[in-house]
Amino acid sequence: MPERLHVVESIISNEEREQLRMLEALLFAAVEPLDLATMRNRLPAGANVEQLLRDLQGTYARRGVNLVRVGDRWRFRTASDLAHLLRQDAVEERKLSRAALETLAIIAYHQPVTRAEIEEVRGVSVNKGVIDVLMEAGWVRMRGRRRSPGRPVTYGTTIGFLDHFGLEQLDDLPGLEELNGAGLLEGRLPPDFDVPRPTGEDDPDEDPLDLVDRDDGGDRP
Amino acid sequence: MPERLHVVESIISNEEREQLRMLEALLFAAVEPLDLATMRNRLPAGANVEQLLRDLQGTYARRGVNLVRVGDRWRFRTASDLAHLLRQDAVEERKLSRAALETLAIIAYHQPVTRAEIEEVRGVSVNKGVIDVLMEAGWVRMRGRRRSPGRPVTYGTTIGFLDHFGLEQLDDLPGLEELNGAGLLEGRLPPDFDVPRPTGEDDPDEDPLDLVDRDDGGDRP
Amino acid sequence: MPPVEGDPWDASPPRDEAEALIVDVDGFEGPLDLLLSLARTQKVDLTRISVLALAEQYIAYVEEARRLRLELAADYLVMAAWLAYLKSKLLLPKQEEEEPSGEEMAAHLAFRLRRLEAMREAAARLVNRDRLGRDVFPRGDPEGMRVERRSRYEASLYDLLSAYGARRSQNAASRVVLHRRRVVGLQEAREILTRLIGDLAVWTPLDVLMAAFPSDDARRSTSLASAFSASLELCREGRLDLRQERPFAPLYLRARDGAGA
Repeated sequence: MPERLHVVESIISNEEREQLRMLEALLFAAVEPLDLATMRNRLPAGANVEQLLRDLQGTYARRGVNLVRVGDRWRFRTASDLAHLLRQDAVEERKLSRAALETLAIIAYHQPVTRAEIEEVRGVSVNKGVIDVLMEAGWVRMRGRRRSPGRPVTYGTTIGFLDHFGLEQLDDLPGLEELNGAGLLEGRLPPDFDVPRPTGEDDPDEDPLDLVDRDDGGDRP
Repeated sequence: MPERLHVVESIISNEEREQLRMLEALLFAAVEPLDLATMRNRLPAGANVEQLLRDLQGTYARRGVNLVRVGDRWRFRTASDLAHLLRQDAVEERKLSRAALETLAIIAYHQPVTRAEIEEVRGVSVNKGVIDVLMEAGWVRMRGRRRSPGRPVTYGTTIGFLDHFGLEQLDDLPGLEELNGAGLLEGRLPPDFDVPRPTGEDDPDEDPLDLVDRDDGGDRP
Repeated sequence: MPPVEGDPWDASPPRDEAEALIVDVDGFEGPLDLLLSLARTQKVDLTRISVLALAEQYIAYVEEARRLRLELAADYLVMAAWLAYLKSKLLLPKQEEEEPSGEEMAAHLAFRLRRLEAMREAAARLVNRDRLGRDVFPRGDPEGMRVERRSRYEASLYDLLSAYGARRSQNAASRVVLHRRRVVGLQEAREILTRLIGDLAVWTPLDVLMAAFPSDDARRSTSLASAFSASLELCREGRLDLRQERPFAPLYLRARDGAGA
C-alpha cells in the first residue's frame, strides 16, 4: 500500500504536498473554523489556498473525518453518518420522588388540571421542577389552557403514562370504591369526598395550546 | 486522483474501510488519547483494532497530522516538523523552575520513587509545592506505597506526561539506556548493583494506594 | 534553615557561575548543587574528578562565605564538616577495619554528583522534546464523546395510587383543621372593653356593648365569649362591676368608681 500511495502522491509536487500537510495541521489544531485570510497568512506566500482546500476536501471526502465549509470558514468534522459513534447513551434508572408521584397522580385523576389546582389538592406548593421531571419522563404534557382569567396552562397525562402504568385508558384508573377497597385511603373521609374521573381530550373549559406554547417542548402526546 | 485512490482503497474490504472510518472519527473527535478498550467498545464486534490502528498510523505517517501512541492509548496530533507553523497557536506557557524540572526528571527516570529518594538525588529537601505543581500539571501521580518502614508514598509519571513529552512509553525516555548502563538510576542500591529501568505498574516493593490516598486527587492515570 | 526553593513555575535565569561562586550562596539548591558547580570548575569529566581537591574547594568556599558573614544554611555546614572528615580519611594512612574507607566515601560522593548531573541533563532533554501544546498540537476543537444522560424513572401503579390515596385522605382529614376559625381573642376583647370603660358610667347590658365587637356570622359567638371572659377579668382587677338579676338574664356592666376617669 505505501508504494501505490506514493504513486498517487507523486502527482502533486513536493511543494504542494508540503502545503497540504501544513493546511491539514492548521485546520486540525484550530480551535475554531478558519477563514481564508487566516490560512493564507499562515501558509507560505503564493500557496493556492482554495485549490489546497479542494484537494484536502477531496482527500477526506470518503473518510471518517470530513473537511467542511461553515459559511466562509473551514473545519474538520466527523462524518455525519458516524455521529452515532460519538454519542454515548447513559440511562439512569431513578425512582420518582414522593412529590413527583403525588403530582403525577393528581394530574392523572384531575386532568385537565392547572398548577394552582394541583397545589390546592396537594395542600403544598408544587415545585416547577417536579412537573418538568414528569414531562421529561414522558408521562405528563401540557394539554391546553383553562378558559379562566390568566388562561393558565392545563396539564394531563400522555400515552406514555398509560403505557408505563399498564393502563389501556384513563378510565382504567381505579375509582373511589376501588381505592378504598384496596386500603389506599386512610382515616375518616368527609362524606363529600370524591375521586374525580379524569377527562380525556374534550374539556369544555379548555382551549387548545397555542403554537407558541407547543414550542417549549412539553407537549408530547 | 480519485480513481487511483479507489484502486488503493479497494485492497481492503468494504467492511474494513468502514471500520477504519469509524476509528478515524473516534480518534479525531476524542478529547483525550483513547485506550484500546474504549475503541473496541465503539467499533463493531470482531474489529481488529490493533491492525486498524497500524493501518491508520501508516496512512497518516507522512501527513500533517499523525497518529501516535501514548502508553497504551492513541491520539492524533500535528506532525512535529510543523511546529514552527503552529507555534503561534501555543498558549504562552509558564516555564517550570529548574527545581521542578529536576524533580520531574528524577520521578520519570527513577519511578517508583519516594520523596526521600528524590531528596537524596537532589541533595536538598524537596518543597512540597514542587510535587504539587507537577501533579497539577497532570504529569506526576501518586503510584503507591513503598513496602518499607513508614510506608512512604511513591511517585510516578502519568499518561499525560507521556502525552505531553511525546513518549510512546517510559522506555523511550531520552538517554535511558546510557543512564542505566552508567548505573546512575540505581537509587537506593549500591553502585555495582544491576539496576531496573523505570517500572510501569508492577514494582515488587510497592503496594497499591489505599482508596483513601486516591481521594486527594493526585492519582490520575 | 533548609534551602528553600522558589516558585516551581518560576524559571530563574541561568546562573552566571563565576559570579555565583563569589556571592550567591542562596542561589544554590543545596550543598550538592554547590559541589557540582565547583566540580565543573575543575573542567574534567566527573568520573575523573579529584574529590580531594573538590573537598578543599568547598571548604574554602564555605569559609569565605562565613568570613563575609553570609548566612549559610545548616546543610552547607554539615557538608563542609563531612568533607573535612572525608579529607582527613583520604590523607591519613589507611586504618585497618575501617568502614567505609575514604575511597569508598569519595566514590559515593562522585557517584551522587554524576547522578545529579545526569538528571539535570535528562531534564533538559525532556524539556526540549516536541511538547504537546508547544510543538505539536492535539485537535483544537474536538467534538468529544457526547454522553446523553437520560433518566428513566421507575414507578409502579401501586406507588402512584398509594401516593394519591395517602395525600387525598390526609388532606381530606386535615382540611377541617386547615380552615382555622377566625376568633376574637381574649386580648382583643380586653382592649375593646377597656376602650369602652369610659362610657360605662351607668349599668349597660353586655348585648349593647357587643356592637363594638366584630359581629359577622363567623365571629359572633367567639366575640361574645371573649367579651364575657374579658369582663370577668376586668372585674377581678376592680375596673368593672358586673350585675345579673338571675341566671340567663342580661349581664350588665358598669365602670367602677374612678376607673373611667
